[in-house]
Amino acid sequence: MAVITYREALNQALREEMRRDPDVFLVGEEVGAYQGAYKISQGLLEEFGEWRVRDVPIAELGFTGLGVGAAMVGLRPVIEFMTWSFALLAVDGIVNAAAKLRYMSGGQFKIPITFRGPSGAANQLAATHSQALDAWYAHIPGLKVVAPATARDAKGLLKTAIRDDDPVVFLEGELLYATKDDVPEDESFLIPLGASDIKRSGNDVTIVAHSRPLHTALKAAEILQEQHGISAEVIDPRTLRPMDIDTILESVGKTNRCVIVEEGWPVCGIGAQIVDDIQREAFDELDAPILRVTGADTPQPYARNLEQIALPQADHIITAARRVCYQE
Amino acid sequence: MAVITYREALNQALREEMRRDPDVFLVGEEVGAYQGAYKISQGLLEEFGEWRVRDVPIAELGFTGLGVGAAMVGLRPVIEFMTWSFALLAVDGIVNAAAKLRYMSGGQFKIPITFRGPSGAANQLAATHSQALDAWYAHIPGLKVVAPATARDAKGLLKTAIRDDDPVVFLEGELLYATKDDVPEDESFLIPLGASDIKRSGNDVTIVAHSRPLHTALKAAEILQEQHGISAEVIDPRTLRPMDIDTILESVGKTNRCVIVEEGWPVCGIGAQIVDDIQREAFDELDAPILRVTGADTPQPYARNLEQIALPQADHIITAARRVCYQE
Amino acid sequence: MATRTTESDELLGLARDQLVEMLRWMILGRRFEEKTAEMYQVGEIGGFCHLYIGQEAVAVGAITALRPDDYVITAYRDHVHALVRRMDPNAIMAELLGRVGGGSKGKGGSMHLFDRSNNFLGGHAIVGGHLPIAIGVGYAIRYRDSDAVCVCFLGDSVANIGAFNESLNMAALFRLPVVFVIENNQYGMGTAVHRAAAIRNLADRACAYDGMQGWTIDGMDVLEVRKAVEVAVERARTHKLPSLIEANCYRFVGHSMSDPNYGHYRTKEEVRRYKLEEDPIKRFIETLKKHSMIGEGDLTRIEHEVKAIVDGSVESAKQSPLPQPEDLYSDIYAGGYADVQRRDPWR
Amino acid sequence: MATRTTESDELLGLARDQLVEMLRWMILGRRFEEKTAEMYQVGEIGGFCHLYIGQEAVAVGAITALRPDDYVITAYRDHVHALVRRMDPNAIMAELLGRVGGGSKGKGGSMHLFDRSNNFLGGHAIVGGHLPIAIGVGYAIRYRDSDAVCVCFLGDSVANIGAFNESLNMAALFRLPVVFVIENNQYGMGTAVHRAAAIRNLADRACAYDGMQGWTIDGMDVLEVRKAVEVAVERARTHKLPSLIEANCYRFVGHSMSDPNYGHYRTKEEVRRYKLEEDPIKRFIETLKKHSMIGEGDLTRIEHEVKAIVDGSVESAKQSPLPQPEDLYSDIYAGGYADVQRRDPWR
Ligand SMILES: Cc1ncc(C[n+]2csc(CCOP(=O)(O)OP(=O)(O)O)c2C)c(N)n1
Ligand SMILES: Cc1ncc(C[n+]2csc(CCOP(=O)(O)OP(=O)(O)O)c2C)c(N)n1
Ligand SMILES: [Mg+2]
Ligand SMILES: [Mg+2]
Repeated sequence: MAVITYREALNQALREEMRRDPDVFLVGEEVGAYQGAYKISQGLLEEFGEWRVRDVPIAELGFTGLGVGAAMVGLRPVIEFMTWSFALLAVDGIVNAAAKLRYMSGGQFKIPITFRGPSGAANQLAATHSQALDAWYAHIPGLKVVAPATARDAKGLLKTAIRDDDPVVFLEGELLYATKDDVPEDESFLIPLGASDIKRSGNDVTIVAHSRPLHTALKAAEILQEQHGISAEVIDPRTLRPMDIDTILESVGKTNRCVIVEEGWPVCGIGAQIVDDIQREAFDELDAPILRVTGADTPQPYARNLEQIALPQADHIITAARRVCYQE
Repeated sequence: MAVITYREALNQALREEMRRDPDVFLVGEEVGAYQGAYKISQGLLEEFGEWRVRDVPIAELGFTGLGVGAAMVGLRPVIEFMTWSFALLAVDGIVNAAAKLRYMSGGQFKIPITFRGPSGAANQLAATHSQALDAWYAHIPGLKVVAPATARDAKGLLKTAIRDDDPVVFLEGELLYATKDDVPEDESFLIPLGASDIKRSGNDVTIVAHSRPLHTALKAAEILQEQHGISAEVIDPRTLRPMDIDTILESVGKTNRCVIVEEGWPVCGIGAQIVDDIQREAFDELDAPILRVTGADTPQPYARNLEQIALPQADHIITAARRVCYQE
Repeated sequence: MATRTTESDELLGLARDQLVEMLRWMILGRRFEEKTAEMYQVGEIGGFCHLYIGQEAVAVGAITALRPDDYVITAYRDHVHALVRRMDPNAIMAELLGRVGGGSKGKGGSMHLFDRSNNFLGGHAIVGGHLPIAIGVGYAIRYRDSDAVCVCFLGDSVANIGAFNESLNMAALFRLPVVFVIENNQYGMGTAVHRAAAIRNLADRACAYDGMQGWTIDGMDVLEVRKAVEVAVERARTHKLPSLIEANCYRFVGHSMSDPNYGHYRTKEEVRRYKLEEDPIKRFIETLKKHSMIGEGDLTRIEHEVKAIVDGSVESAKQSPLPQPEDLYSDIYAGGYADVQRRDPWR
Repeated sequence: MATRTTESDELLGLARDQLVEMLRWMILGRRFEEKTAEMYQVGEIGGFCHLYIGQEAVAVGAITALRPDDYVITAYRDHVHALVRRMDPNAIMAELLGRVGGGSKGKGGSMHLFDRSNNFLGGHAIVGGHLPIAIGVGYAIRYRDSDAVCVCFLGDSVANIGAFNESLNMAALFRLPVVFVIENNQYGMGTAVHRAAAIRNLADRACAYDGMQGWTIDGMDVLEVRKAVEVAVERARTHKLPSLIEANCYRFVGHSMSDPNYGHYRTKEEVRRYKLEEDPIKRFIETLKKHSMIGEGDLTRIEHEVKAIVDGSVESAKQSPLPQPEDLYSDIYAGGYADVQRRDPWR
């Protein structure tokens, strides 16, 4: 174990998988000579050369398809989007090609590709550059969707994603890159897709949160405990598709209350699906409506003060948790 | 009133609005000389000329932006996608430009644009051509989303959408074009956005369905009444964003049970949001979990028999309705 | 045609066998499509179904110039490309009929044919969507230091879409062994080429990419196609340089089975004239006869053989069972899809 | 620079006032950006902030060639375009500081400046995203039979993206009065132009569109830019023909405030040389002096005026209040957004 950043964890995951499997290669804007816009690919060009660490023109649709084509003939591309907002130009390649080719070919072609890059808001990047479209990708059969919140999870999940034979949408937190965590150095360290992680145990309310809001939820949980006597269990689904709903159900079976947090927009968000799953499978367990804390239902504003309130805050979560506990 | 097809209703709406307002114009592949891939624009080129009925190259991103630019300087474009599946190439223009420009400019620019075209599965068009991405667009603040199920609603809502000062995503049912209905000939006939319509009254269970599945739901409701003694109220939200949830809540307040039907995929679908809204606002009214009947969670298969079972069927709805009524 | 520049009086040094083989592919393609139309009309085939009748010289001229380890990728008008690339005709017909014996087990349909064993990479239904995929294949070829090439067929309308620029630029930039073959059949659906593309010859768009060479050829002349593709393939195989070939051709039928043969966008007379004067099969037969490479007997034999294959494919396809309901959920994920029943108990 | 073809010894027949005005815009642009950098460094400005230092000749040469009823649209490196298009400097600075006095009430930020009253259409942060919008503006101009034009600035990297092909093709096809000005500052972020574009001169991509004319000019020479844009504007205004001008220039600073001035992708020496030899402001001053159009007194006066404007903008911006929480939900929909509180009671 070593304490490293989320950024370093991703770099390690890439390096280890590229060393292990000569078919793994990285494609993206500025991933090579520039060492990555966010330095995730630091040092990789030097170690693996330009065919395995490929700088491409700004052509998201084109290099997404480049990856899909290479995957069709047996390689394992990792496609870096400088941010997921730019992947809006490439959704045809992700949704109509990558996600469907196995099915449309009756299983002849597997598409072992990983699409990754920073997602969500960063510091005042405003509307075009700040969006967490987790729910969009989770909506699509044929894709798997992963969104780690810690360095440890980032490493273990990225390695698994790269080895996975299906297209994986890997959503990194732009504001998590510098966060630190204990991460196994062992190269065989993997975290399976589709496994939730209980990040904090508790009895009174279940809080579900992934990516950066997980940390906000953990902070809220502490305050809930200290100031309001509410013991919150915090669960990180980590994989949004397929989602390990069982761990959440089990927790709700114990707490009978649930708050779901996400950075994305509310309407048809990740939380909406979790609500649906819980009420369907644990209707009688619920002692209160499930409440959701989401990103504000608005394009992301630039101004710092507005941006802050547009994102899920610990306060919001505390209010919601107290409400489901009928403290308010 | 005259009985006309959904196709004719859309054609009337376009024609009336183009006559009424010289700033309204239509852009799309084959909308002019060819009279529309689905003949929605029949006769319009002849009446309005090529600047107002513009055939464009196959360049979805480009002509979407063309519409946005024209809207920025005061025109009212209607953009036809040959099908909404092709709009995957244009989501950047819809989501990052159309939906956000008002906000990013602090209200300086309004974007009165209507994006329309057939959505959902038709007859065996298979995976790339059959998808109902209603939930994707409903997810986006800045967009309005409309999905009429009848000729009457199609006309009244398209006219309102064209007059609306915000970008509207208008999802037509490819398999509804030939369906008929009584439609007002009055040119002032409008249906407001954001108003649900109770298509059938009932007391035992609320069924929410939009677009083509509405008709499946109505059929199911009849069978439920006749064969199972269950009186179903069928509500068509018609507008998916903003959604008139009050009408649904009122109904659920009466029936205490709800089934939601949609053609799109289940995960983070329209129904998931409705579930969230109902359980949050009417938690104590519910006597059973809300159940959802959706398109199968798979790329759309080509084979006719598979395609059929992949779409919501009356059987599915009946089973779900009986289950929430504890008949099964 | 306006673009017919050279009369192909030379046979490119091909042996008689090879020439007859090419003719056989063209006739097989023609008859297969005619049968497909029939099957569509009786409702055995559904969905969008785009026939290749009239364009056979392009696929045949190009694909016969390739090695088995080369790759072929195309759009939705793909039946004949698949055939010539040696996909089993029975598997194609079964796919069209939505049967488990289909190449995609009936899940792909007409627009989404694939044959992995013959490096036939589809069958792509989004206009321009397969160009980025083609350069990915070219990338993989170079990644592996192979000397294979990838031939990517595209419709004329694709020259106007975004992916065209992104793909051709990267192909030239990374020196990828990709041959882009525009099948300029004069129309994108109901739109004449020049109502969509602001350029006289589409191949001239190669000018925008250093290293890319473009040329416009008579795509109704199978030997001219073959010759051009051989040159382009050599550029790709040896020099790792991409090419853009525009093969001018014509479809004798409607855009798809649901479109009329002519209408607002082209006259009956125009179609008639092309069929009469430009039919690539007729033209090739004439050339072959002129060089005494075939006689009537050969033609009868070919038609006979081809009919057996085509009829056999229908026969075989009809024997193939329909997919089972549980097939709906297979082939989505590598490890299967365990979770689905939970959210979807109705099916 | 390699592309400096003609020494602009002619002043294009411009009056002294006009020339001094152009210089004034350039200096205002430079000083405004320097102040912006300062404000960023002290944390008053956030987000991505792309400075225009070194490229002033392009915006000034092009925009001063326009009429007030023409339109201007550009990418995220937009402060100086906005300024020259007469957007209020106070409104720009307030926007950068995220204040309600900003052009977008603090909601847009550096990358999303807009000024409707001056036909300044933004400020677009998705690479290539504004090209389709520009042709829509051109379309509207022709729709209304106006003789306005739309000038669309774009970065060098945009020549490789899909929207470029779609937009230029439609501009040529529909004969839209749009002038595309590539600001080729030699790098797209950390990527030298020729590592991304498979073509020597980007303007040569005009060859792919009949009716489009392309030329490459010295974008560090404000008069050469002005001359070229005047020609292109005339083509657009009178003949409804689009143009593609590539203005070779150089940014003296990092790609954005979070990037270093030099690094893996360019040397300190290179930056130094450009600053020393190619500074467009220095070069313009030299030309003006050579023609005795200005003296040191004028320069002092301009610097003085400009400083007042720049300092004033900061002063004014700081007076402007922060947006209120309720502003979060305004300007999303025309009729307001009534429903939101229901799903979002926390804010
Ligand atoms: C992105 C996209 N837009 C629209 C369509 C609908 N469509 C299918 S084929 C076609 C015409 C294509 O013409 P062309 O490229 O010339 O090929 P051809 O059909 O003539 O072989 C259109 C508009 C599509 N499949 N994909
Ligand atoms: C579609 C898209 N991809 C990536 C980015 C991130 N990005 C912003 S600016 C930039 C470089 C653009 O370079 P260029 O077009 O030359 O303009 P310059 O910054 O030099 O003015 C990149 C990669 C983006 N904004 N949009
Ligand atoms: Mg064509
Ligand atoms: Mg640049």
